[in-house]
Amino acid sequence: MVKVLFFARLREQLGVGEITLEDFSGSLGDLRKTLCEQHPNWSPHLQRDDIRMALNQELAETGAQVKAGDEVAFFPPVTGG
Amino acid sequence: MVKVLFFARLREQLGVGEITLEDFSGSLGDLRKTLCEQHPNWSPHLQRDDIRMALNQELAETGAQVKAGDEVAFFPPVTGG
Amino acid sequence: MKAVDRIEVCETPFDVAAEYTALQGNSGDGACALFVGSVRDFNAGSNVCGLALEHYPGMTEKSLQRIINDARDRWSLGRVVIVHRVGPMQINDEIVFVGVTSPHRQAAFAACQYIMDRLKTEAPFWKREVVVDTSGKPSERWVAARASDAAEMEKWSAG
Amino acid sequence: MKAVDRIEVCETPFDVAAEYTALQGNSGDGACALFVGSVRDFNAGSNVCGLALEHYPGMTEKSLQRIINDARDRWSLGRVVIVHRVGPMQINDEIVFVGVTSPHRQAAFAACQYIMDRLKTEAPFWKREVVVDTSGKPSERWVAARASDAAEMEKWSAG
Repeated sequence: MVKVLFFARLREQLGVGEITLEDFSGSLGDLRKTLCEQHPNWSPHLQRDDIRMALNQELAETGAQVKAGDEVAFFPPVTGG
Repeated sequence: MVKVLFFARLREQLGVGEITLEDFSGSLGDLRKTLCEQHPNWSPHLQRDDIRMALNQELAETGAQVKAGDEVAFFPPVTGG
Repeated sequence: MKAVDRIEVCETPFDVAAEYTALQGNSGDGACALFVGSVRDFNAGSNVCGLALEHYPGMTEKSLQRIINDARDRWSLGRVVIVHRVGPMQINDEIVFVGVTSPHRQAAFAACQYIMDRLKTEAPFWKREVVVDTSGKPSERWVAARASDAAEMEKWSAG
Repeated sequence: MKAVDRIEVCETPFDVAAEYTALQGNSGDGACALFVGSVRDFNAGSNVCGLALEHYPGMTEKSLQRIINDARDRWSLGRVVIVHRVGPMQINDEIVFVGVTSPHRQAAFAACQYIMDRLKTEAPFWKREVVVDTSGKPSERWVAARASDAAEMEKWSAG
């Protein structure tokens, strides 16, 4: 099982803050593709160039490998400080 | 009359913090020369390259003209902050 | 020199004076640089009347710790404090506090600015602001990231 | 934006929290950069147990005002505060406080550092420290100016 989190504007656009994926294995990029296949209306939001990804609470790139028990997050550019 | 002030290490070396010069006219450089002629033992301290000068409480160079009523100061490099 | 980090994400107002006090204790550190960011009443052409900050609990603290660790690799630092507010806020409320002590003022200034620049571009916080239009009608919007913040980060890799 | 300067030379300890409060009031200024310099217990290879600061009354205030004016010519600043202690001091006592507010954090940081760099090289203050040698015998010495402080100033004219 992989936990997937969405934050800020992206969370509002998708209408959900957290989902779980059963039996997923592959890269972060594969995970995003899987989500867009399951939810075609997410694609324009989740596939934006500026969307950032984290794997186990560290910034990560599309090639990073996701395994069972991992926590993945998608979010727009940060605006704190 | 011109008021002349000395600060910090220079004040201690000359043994005086303030003197007045009657009837002086000329540049800051001339003033320093006059002081060294009046007090030959001041020369090694007052003529050091790192001694800075102020005219009426603004940093000034040797060419600045001094007139009656002015306040002149000599001091070592500053070390505040 | 004792290296001490304090990282706090808080939902209520924090006290700048108390955070400054938390930086004390290294008598070899003559320099202390601080930055405080507050909620402005104007942003991107609109009057702002309120703000809410969302964050990613867990990742936030890890991200700030990583930024501090990298700052310590670059400069000789004593104490480092980062406090960041989340949740709803009002105009003039303090959002962020960054404080750094060092034996040298250049290191303190550089590290404080470096921490802010990285926090702005990688710590997982998102601002949502309430703006009022000319008719006085309020609406909410997510604050857009600024290209200038990303550009600021580049100066740290140039050296 | 209201431009307000506060310059104070004081013979008794000052309160950093109160000085920070004095910087508040411009709700368009989201950024506040601060620097606090304190008496270190070690300098130029010796243990320091006390410090006294001499200054040039009158010229000091003029010099600090000129530095602030020049900073305001370079950056868009809100409030500026400089407080400098003079007279006898103890280890860890705060010597100098510089605080700057601005709509932009880069301007706040730059102006705060610029003010400190110029203060260090041209404001008429002189430090005399009490040091103890290895046998514990105390002696006094004037602190020597540092070439690195002059070098720091050069970066402001390079631009």
